[in-house]
Formats: sequence, C-alpha cells, structure tokens
Amino acid sequence: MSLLQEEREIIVNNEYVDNFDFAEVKEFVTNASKDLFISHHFKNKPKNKMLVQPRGGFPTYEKQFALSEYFVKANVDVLPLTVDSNTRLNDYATAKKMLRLSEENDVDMLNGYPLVNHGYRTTRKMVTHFNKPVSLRHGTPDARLLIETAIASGIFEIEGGPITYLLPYSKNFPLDKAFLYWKYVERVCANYSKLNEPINRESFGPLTATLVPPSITIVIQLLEMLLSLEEGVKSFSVSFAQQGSMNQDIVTGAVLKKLAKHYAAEINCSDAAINLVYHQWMGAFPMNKDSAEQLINIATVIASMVSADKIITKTREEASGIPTKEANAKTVANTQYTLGILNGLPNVVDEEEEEILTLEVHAIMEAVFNDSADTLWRKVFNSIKNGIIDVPFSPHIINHNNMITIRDAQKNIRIIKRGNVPIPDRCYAYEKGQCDLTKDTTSIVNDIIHDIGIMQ
Amino acid sequence: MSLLQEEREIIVNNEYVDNFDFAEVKEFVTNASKDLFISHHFKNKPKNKMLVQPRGGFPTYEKQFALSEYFVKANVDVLPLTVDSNTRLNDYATAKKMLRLSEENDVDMLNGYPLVNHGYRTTRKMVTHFNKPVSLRHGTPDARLLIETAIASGIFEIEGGPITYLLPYSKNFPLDKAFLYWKYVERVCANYSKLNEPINRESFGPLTATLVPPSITIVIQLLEMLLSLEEGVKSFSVSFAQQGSMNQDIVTGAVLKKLAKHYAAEINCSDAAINLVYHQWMGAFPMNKDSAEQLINIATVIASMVSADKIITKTREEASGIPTKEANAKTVANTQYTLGILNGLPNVVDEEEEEILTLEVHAIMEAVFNDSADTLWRKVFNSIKNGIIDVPFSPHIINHNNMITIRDAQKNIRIIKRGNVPIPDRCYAYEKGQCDLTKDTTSIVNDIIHDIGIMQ
Amino acid sequence: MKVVTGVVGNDIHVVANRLIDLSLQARGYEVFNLGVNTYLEEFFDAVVETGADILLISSLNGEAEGWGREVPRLKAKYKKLDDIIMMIGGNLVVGTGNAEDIIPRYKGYGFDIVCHQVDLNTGLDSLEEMLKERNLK
Amino acid sequence: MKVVTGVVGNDIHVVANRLIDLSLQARGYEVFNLGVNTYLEEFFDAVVETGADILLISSLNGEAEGWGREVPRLKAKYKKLDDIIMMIGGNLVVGTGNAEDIIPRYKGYGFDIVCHQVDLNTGLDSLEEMLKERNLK
Ligand code: B12
Ligand code: B12
Repeated sequence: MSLLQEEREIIVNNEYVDNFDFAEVKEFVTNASKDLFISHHFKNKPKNKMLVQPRGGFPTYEKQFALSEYFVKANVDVLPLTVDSNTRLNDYATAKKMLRLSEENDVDMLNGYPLVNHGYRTTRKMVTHFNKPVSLRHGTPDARLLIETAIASGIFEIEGGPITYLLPYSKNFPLDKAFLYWKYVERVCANYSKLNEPINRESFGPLTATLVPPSITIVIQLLEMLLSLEEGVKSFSVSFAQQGSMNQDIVTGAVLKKLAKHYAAEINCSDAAINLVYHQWMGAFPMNKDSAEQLINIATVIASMVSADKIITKTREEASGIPTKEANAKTVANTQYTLGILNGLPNVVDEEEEEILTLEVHAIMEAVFNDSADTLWRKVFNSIKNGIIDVPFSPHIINHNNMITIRDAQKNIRIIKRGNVPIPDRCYAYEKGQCDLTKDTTSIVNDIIHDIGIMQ
Repeated sequence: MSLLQEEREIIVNNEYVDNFDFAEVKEFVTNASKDLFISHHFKNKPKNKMLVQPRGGFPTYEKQFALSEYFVKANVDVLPLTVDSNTRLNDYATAKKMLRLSEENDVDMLNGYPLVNHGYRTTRKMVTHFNKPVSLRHGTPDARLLIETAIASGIFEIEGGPITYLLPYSKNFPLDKAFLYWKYVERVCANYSKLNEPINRESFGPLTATLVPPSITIVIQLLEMLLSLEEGVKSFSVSFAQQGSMNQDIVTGAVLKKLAKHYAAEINCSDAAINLVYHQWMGAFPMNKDSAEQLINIATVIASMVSADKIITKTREEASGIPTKEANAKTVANTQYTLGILNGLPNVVDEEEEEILTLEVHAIMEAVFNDSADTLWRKVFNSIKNGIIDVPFSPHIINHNNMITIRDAQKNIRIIKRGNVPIPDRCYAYEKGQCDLTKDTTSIVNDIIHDIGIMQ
Repeated sequence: MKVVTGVVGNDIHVVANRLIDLSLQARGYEVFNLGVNTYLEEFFDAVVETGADILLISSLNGEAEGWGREVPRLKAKYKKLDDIIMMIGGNLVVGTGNAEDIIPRYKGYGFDIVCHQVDLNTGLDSLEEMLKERNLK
Repeated sequence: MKVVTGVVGNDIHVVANRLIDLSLQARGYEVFNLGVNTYLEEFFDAVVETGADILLISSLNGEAEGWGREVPRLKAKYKKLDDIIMMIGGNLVVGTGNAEDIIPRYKGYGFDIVCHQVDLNTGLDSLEEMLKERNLK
C-alpha cells in the first residue's frame, strides 16, 4: 500500500464522514462531463471572454441548490461552493450541530456549506444536475478530507494552498503540517487529473486583503504554483485582488503572468496551463449598497484591463453579511453585461513600475531558493519563519508582521518598512520615495487606518 | 440704439414673456455670487476633481425645485435646467397649455422646464436659493429669448450652438438663421461676461449620439468654439459623449483638447479658458435598469481616463422615460463615490490613432477655411450645405447623410463611406482597413442596426 | 399596401424612424415617410393625398399624450378616414407608464394598435395580424 | 482599567482586532488581546487570570449567535464573573439582521453592551458612559 493510500485511509476514517467508495469515485471522474472541468473551459473559451464566478455558500442543501439555480439563470460561468468556517478548521462537530439548527429553524447558523457533513453522494447530485464547473472556496489548512469529498462530488477546481489558506485564515495551525497536508492535496489532484481533463488548482492571491504589497502577493502565488506543479498538477490559476490603484493592478497582472511562465519553465513545467484570476475588491466594503455596486463594477473594468481569465465577484451586500441569493445573482448578471459592453480597452504598459516589481519578486524568490533546506516546501517554510516572506495583517503567530505598507497619493500600496523581506535597496528607495514620510508616527497610523477604509 | 439692442427689443416683445428690466438684470449679474458661475469653479477646483452634473427638467416650478433639492443632497457640483421640447422649437403657446395641464392635474405634460413661460423673476428665486452653478440644456436653434431669460435668472452656463443644437434637433429650421441667432447669443454672453466672472458657453458634442465618428464631432466642437471666441466669449467647454470604445474615447479627448488649444491660439484667443466635458452614453440605453447602472459607471471610469473637467450623467431610467428625481440624484451620488475611489489611472496614449484623427480633423478644418465665403459662419454654413460636414442620423434636411459609419471589432466607430467629407485617402484607407467590408449590403445594414444598440 | 409614417409633434428622434422606413419596405409596403417633427394635420393630409391604408405614428420624446388627445377632434374634420388603420408606437408617456393604462387610453383616441415600448418587429407583426383579421392581406 | 479582548470562535478576521487594541490603549486601558480564533473558555480564563474589569468580544464572520447561546451556561461555571462588564461587537449575525432584534437577544445572553455594525469609536464611547454610570470612572 502506497503512502498516499495509507494516509487516505486514516483521513476518511472519521466519524463525520460518508463511507468512501474510491473505485466508484474513480469511475465517476473518468466519465464525468467535460463541462464540469473549468480547465476545459479555460482551454476552449473565446480569447477575451472572462469567466465569471461568484462566491456563495449556505448551510442547507436546499438553499445551496436554490442559490446555484439563481446563478445559472444569471448566466454564470463557474459555480462556487464556499465552505463554512467550522469545516475550514476541521471542526465537523460544531458544523454538524449548526447544520441541524439551520435545517430545523430556517435560520442560517453557518456561514457556508458544510461539505464534509453533507458528504459527496448528496453534493454530487447538485453538481451534476447543473453541469457547470464548480470551484471550491474554503480557507482550510488541512483540506485533505475536504478535497477528497469535493472531487468525489464532481468539484474539479480547488482553491487554496499551504500559504494562502494558512496565513490569512489561521492563528496557530502548524505551518509545516499545512505544507504536508497540501502536498497530499496536490497529489490527489494530480492523480485524478490523469483520468479525464485536469483538475484545476487555484491559489488565493487576496491573502488578508489588507494593504498586502504586490511583491508579496506575487511571490506567494509563484511559490504555491511551483509546489503544485512539482506534484504533477497540470492546470493552475494564479490570482490577486483589486488593490486600490488601477495602474498598480495592471502592473501586478503583467508581472505575475510573465513570471509565472518564467518560473514554470525553470522547473520544466511549461506544459501546464497557467491562468490569471482577478478578485473584485476583497477589503472593507462600503455599507452603502449603491456604492458597493460602483466598486464592483470598477473592479470588472480593471479585471478587463488586466486581461484576467476569470473574475470572482462580490455583492452589494458584502459589508452587511452573507449575501442573499438575489443580490449574488444580480452581481453575476451585471458583471456579464459589463464585460459585454467593455470594448476598445487600451493596452497599458508601465515599464518603470514593472521593472521595480520584477526586481523585488526576483530578489525575494532568490532568497527563498537560497535557503539551505533540501526541498522547496522546507525552504518556503523557513522563509516565512524568518520573515523573508511577511504578510501584512496576517493573524498567524508565525508571521513576522514587521513589514509596514501605506498608500501613496495614487493609492498604490508602498512598502515603508521592509522588515526582513529582501526588497532591493533601489526598489525600497523608490517605494519610500512615493510617500510622504515626514509625518509623525501617529499620523502615519491614522493614514493606515484610512488606507484600509479607502473604499468606504 | 445699437443693432443688438434693437434685436433685443423685438425678441422680448412677445406675448409669453415677462417684462424685461435690463437695468436690474445688469445689476443682478454684476453682484451675483461667484458660486453661481461654473467658470469660477473650473478655475478654482482641485486639478483632478471632475465636476458632476446631471440632466433634468420638470414642467412645474415645485417639481424642478424638489429635483434640485435632491441633487444638492446627493452632492451635486452643477445643477441642470433642461428645457422642454416645445420651448426648444419656440412653441411657447403649446408649452403654456401643457404647463397649465401639468399644474392642474399633477401629471407631467412636458418633457422639461418651460423657462420662458416661467420667466426670469420666478426662476431666479430657485437659482439663488441653491447658490450652485446652473447649466442650461435646451436644443434650440433660435435661443435668443431663452438665453436672455436664462442669464437674467442667474444661469451662467449656456449649452448649445448653431450646429450642435440644430443638426440633431431640427428638421427644417433654416441653418443660416441659426448662425445669426447664435451670434446674438454669443454676444449677449460676451457682454455679460464683462460684469463679473465669465459666462461659460458649452458646445453639445454628442450630436445625434448615433454612430457619429470622432472627426466630425471634433470639427464641429472646434468650429463652435471659434464662432464663440470670435464674439468675445472667454470661457468655453468643448464636449463629446461616450462612443463605445474606451480607446477611441481617450484618443478623441486627447486630440480635441490639443486642437482646441491650437485653433484658439490661431485666432489669438489663448486667454480664453477651454474646458473638456464628457457625456455618459447618449445613445440607446438598455431597458434593464441594473444594466443601465453598469453602463453609467463605466462611463465615469472612461471620463476619468479622458481627464474631463466635467461629466454629465444619465440615469438608470434613461430607456424608460424622464427619470424620477430619486433615480437622478442616485446617479449623482454614485458618480461622486466612483470618482472618489478611482485611483491610479494610467496615462494612455495611442499615437497612431491620434495621428490619423488629427489628420482627418485638420483636413476637414482646412476645407472649411478654404471656402470662399467672407465670414467664418458663412464658410461653415456652406460646408454643411455641400456635405464637407456630414452628421450621421441628423434629422435635418440640409444634412447630406452620405457618410456611413460602422463599428470595428473593438467597437471603434469607423467611416466606411466618406461622402463629401474630405477624409484624407490615407486615413480613409486606415478606417476601412479596420472593418470587414466583404459582407453584402443587407448584412452591413444589420450590423449598423446592431451597432446602434450595442449597449442594450 | 401604402403606409404613411413619421414622428409626431416637436419630436426629432429620428433613429427609429429610419429603421421603421427600412423595415416597412423590407416587408413590402409602399412607404411615405414624413420624418420627424410632423404635426397631426400633416399626417392626415398625407393619408388623404396618398390614399394610404395605414397611418403609423411614432412618438419618443413624451409628447404623444398631448397630441393623442387632439386626434378625435381633428380626425372628425377629415372625411373618408374611417377605414384607415391607425397605429402608434414608441415611448407614449412622459416618465414611466405601464401598458395596461396606456393602451386603452390611446384606443380611446382612435388608435387601432398601440405599442408602448414595444420592439418594432413585434409591433409590425401585430399589424400584419390585424390586416389578416380584416381580410386585407 | 483592564480589558480582555479578542475575536470569538473560529473567526480569523484580525483587522478590527488590531485597531481595537490600538484604540483601547490610546484611551488608557490595559489591554490583554487574545487575538482571533479564541474560544469562550479562553476568554473567561483570561478574565479570571488577569482580574480584568471588562471583557470585549468581537465577532465578524457570523459565528456570534452560536457562541452567544453558550455564554450563560459557561459563565455560570465561573465564580466571581458577576461584576465584569461584558461587551460584544462587530457583525453579530449570519446575513443581514437589524439591531432591534439583535440587541435584546444578546442582552439575554448576558452582554451589557451590544454593538451590531457599530463603529468602534462609537462603541467605546458607550463603554465609557456605562463606566461613568456605574461610578467606575
Ligand atoms: C438618442 C436620443 C436623443 C438624441 C436624438 C438624436 C436624433 N435626432 O435622433 C438627442 C440627444 C438629440 C435627444 C434629444 C432629446 N431627447 Co432623447 N433620447 C435619445 C435616446 C438616448 C435614444 C433614442 C434612440 O435613438 N434609440 C434607438 C432607437 C432605434 O430606438 P427607439 O427610438 O427607442 O425606438 C424603438 C421603439 O420605440 C420602436 N418604435 C419607435 N416608434 C415606433 C412605432 C411603432 C408603431 C412601433 C411598433 C414601434 C416603434 O422601434 C425602435 C426599435 O425597437 C432615448 C433614451 C433611450 N431609448 O435609450 C432618449 C429619449 C427618447 N429622449 C428624451 C427626451 C425627453 C429628449 C429631449 C426632449 C431632451 C430632454 N429633455 O431630455 C430632446 C428632444 C428634443 C425634441 N425636440 O424632441 C426622453 C423621452 C422622455 C419620455 N418619453 O418620457 C428619452 C426617453 C430619454 C429620457 N429618459 O429622458 N435624444
Ligand atoms: C477582509 C475580509 C476577510 C479576509 C480577512 C483577513 C484577516 N485575517 O483579517 C479574508 C479574505 C481572509 C476573509 C475570510 C472570510 N470571511 Co471575511 N470579510 C472581510 C471583509 C471584506 C472586511 C473585514 C475587514 O477587515 N474590515 C475592516 C475592519 C476595520 O472593519 P470590521 O472588521 O468591519 O470592524 C469594524 C466594526 O465591526 C467594529 N468592531 C469590530 N469588533 C467590534 C467590537 C466592538 C465591541 C465594537 C464596538 C466594534 C467592533 O470595528 C471596526 C471598525 O469600525 C468583510 C466584509 C466587510 N466588512 O466589508 C468580510 C466578512 C466579515 N467575511 C465574512 C466571511 C463569512 C468570511 C469567511 C467565512 C468566508 C466566507 N464564507 O465568505 C472567511 C472567514 C474564515 C474564518 N475562519 O473566519 C462575512 C461575515 C458574514 C456574516 N457575518 O454574515 C463578511 C461580512 C463578508 C460577507 N458579506 O460575506 N474575510
């Protein structure tokens, strides 16, 4: 029995879990409709058509089904399945209890769909019914069981990664374990990819959605991509979220795309398909719902300027709470309309900004590669631990929190304290040069608070 | 008695008109609050702040007052006063009757505010009450009485011109008369401009809002600007409307701004302030009100890319009818929010397109100037009459309607039949080269119908 | 079959008018297009002059209501207009109205077919139906 | 005056928590910040351990309701927690709720101050008022 097989048996041997019939699952994936594979859509969509994917998860099967129905009516391209926060932290007991309360009382006691508790047999009915690709959104450091359940359900896009689903999503889950658990996920995805179209893996670029500079975002995207391709994944999406400055987004998209190709080639994985995903604004939203709609629409314009392959949407109700299915479907319809009428987009290139950002990314990547550990995941692990990678506003105890960023007059995110991150001196001087640093500390702290709320 | 004075007396001697007290009006303008002058705001606004102006006119004083109140609450920069279609064609009798019906029955029987019937004494109360600059939108070939009434009311921005308020707005009003009547308007504006801040004149760039190519729009903007500056106007806004391709809009804005400066200098009027105004989409709107909001929002993004000094807004109810005050105020609030969160706009320059467009405009302008007539207005008159200037979809009998335009794949408006318009051969070849002209006539007609409705 | 068409009153919205002209011709009608800014008298005069079977009026800018009210009085002045099919379409009120209120009102003014914010082709299809019903086609 | 604060349950929204820490310190409190992902027992243990006067709980991700229901049972297990001021704020329901329903419910769970989607500074102002009322400041 292979190591993977052994691990698998331990994982599925869990009191909250369906009894897995792996032979049947293999059969199912092999014969599954191509339409369920987003990798198939990426390959065959018209060049400039951006796929539209909302977010959304409700506790009960009925409500999740109704949500999907609304999305399909609104002309969705990719259906979401967002998992609740208990499942994310493997707390299936609480999830079970809250699911029962939600079913009994017609009030939602969970902020997402508890996939493990529902199980793959039930969920697959919904997925195959709609015959649209489904994307799994979770935020789970140990997602092994979740991903087995997802793929068995017909969900062929898996978001996340050991860094992006840990640093923003956990306080003290052990980072080294996360790498190993995600290694398992990558292998499962790679294995299933051989049966039919590839399973697509997607990294979660938004991170904490709070003043993360593009260099950190890109480095983490590249590293998760490498860790995934290493294990044999053949279709991967790098992503990032709207940052607050249109130009910085365009530059970030260009550099990310260019360097993803470059580093994939370095490990001889140029045969893998690499896609670019853009998230509508992920930070603090305005309470005013009309304003929220303007913000969402602008995000769609920027996504087009960035030439994203997929856009992940928000709703007018973001600031108030889990959105209703109506509000959620409305965004999908609006986004599709907007993409249809956005024409004659100029091709924007900002060479200076691209150069600075490229230098920063290369420098951090080099520092990671230069770590003395034997495997890539250990190098990355060490780099986070010693602050070579540092994510602003991460709640995780391992994260250094020594990098400080603020916005310049154009609302570009700039690094004003680099901490241990090896930002080259020239770039560091450039970044600081854009900002007014003559202010005292109190007003800089006030600026940061203001910068978090720029869209409000 | 000067000629102007004589004409003035004939004009105001009209059974539907207030008895004019010109001495009092002069006194009023001289002492009027600077805040009422948009020219003052253009001069003193922060560099990148675009002024936001909605459209709107209701028949009764009470409803117009309530509309303005809503606008002010929504943080408007410039208030509109849109005049009804009877007043536009000097049909004050019908306007009077419909105003009475509207007042008696609480149903609107007019599509705008009948300014002449209300008179300046009444209207001034409203204008001074809000103490915001007001812009007069009409579409009147003979606007002499209307403008006298407007300025006496405290309305210090006058839209229109002999070409832009005639070719889209009239079937058979004599064009030569329109030039003379507008000459009167320019002089009145120039005279009043000496008393306080300048009265701002604005040309109406959208024309028929239907497949008008940028070269025609720009030529007409420049000519109306020259006709106005010639008479002593010191503050002038050139304008155009969203065309359907972001890049074409950016190019149009850049060329228009550059050439307005150039031609103003040619007649030694570099001392006049020239502003750029952008109209949100003026063509056929989508019936779906949510879609309409996306369209409006995108227009705001493009206006920012174009660096307009003022934006004129539409509403989610455009396709359905005269908008309610609520819908109208909502657009203002949304547009202000959007302008606030739009940051880091890239500076886009498309040299090739700019060059082509500049060549086209220069060629048409030269042809106009080369006309043998003695004055500029007669040269322009002849040029329209012989088709050197040709506006697609003009309802006016004098317009040639021989130019045919369609959209290319990027939705740029391209000239595929130039008629008598002296588009240089190189440019003409370029324009046609962007389009698929192998199709038969029926499918080209179908394409045109489709192109009119691209935003629907 | 002869159709007189145009846009009523001080209304200068010409785009639909151009398309109506094309569509009617494509459907085989003989079209007399008076264009925009056409007063009621001009329409009736043209019908008499051309011996048209159908009068198809457009209104977009909200003036329709005001003109519609004049139709009965004015039409009564003309002899031989009783058999004509009268049709009106476009945007028939100022502001937003709903078809249930609008259609009966305009039928009261003497219109046989009333198309408020109805697509042109749908409108022309209902014209054909009426022609069939009345055995005119 | 001592405050224990943190974000309850499996909730990892840290941004407000960082700002709360700064604001409380700026207002002169001694702050024990347990951070995100803190269970009810940990809060109560920390109050006992530090001898805090105030327990200020945040919840953003919609879990509050589930945890709130546990408060009375759990609090009863601890002695000497009766005088403590209990405060909760953030986004206190899944989906959209309104304050009129939410506040009495959470008061029933034992919270003295309940701030559903209330700005931090407004919330902290009402804390000061309560402290004054109770003559603690
Ligand atoms: C382009 C436009 C203009 C251009 C017109 C250029 C020109 N000469 O044609 C300009 C900018 C000059 C203009 C001016 C004005 N306009 Co205008 N305009 C429009 C706009 C944006 C599009 C019209 C258009 O061309 N549509 C494309 C064509 C193909 O579609 P359509 O006209 O809707 O027609 C379709 C159907 O109605 C149908 N149809 C038409 N007639 C008939 C007849 C029959 C029998 C049938 C079956 C079907 C049918 O066929 C067409 C295809 O399906 C509309 C709003 C909208 N719809 O988005 C406003 C609109 C029509 N305008 C309006 C108004 C009020 C004016 C002004 C008075 C200014 C003002 N106060 O705002 C002036 C008019 C001056 C005058 N004397 O009439 C209002 C009318 C309000 C109302 N009814 O309550 C509208 C609805 C805008 C608004 N919401 O305020 N306008
Ligand atoms: C950024 C963000 C994230 C980031 C968080 C990064 C991090 N580690 O902090 C990421 C992307 C990782 C994330 C993840 C998730 N999120 Co989140 N997130 C947000 C978002 C967009 C902004 C939050 C923020 O930072 N705001 C800025 C800070 C300064 O403001 P604040 O948190 O609102 O706090 C203010 C007040 O509430 C007040 N306050 C807070 N606590 C207290 C206490 C007291 C006593 C007082 C007086 C005041 C007070 O002070 C602050 C300043 O005024 C909000 C939506 C929004 N508000 O716009 C959703 C939101 C909070 N997230 C939500 C959810 C559900 C999740 C997920 C479960 C994913 C999902 N299903 O969608 C996961 C959570 C996983 C988990 N284990 O908890 C929901 C909560 C739903 C609900 N309550 O019904 C929201 C509302 C989005 C939504 N509409 O669905 N999220």
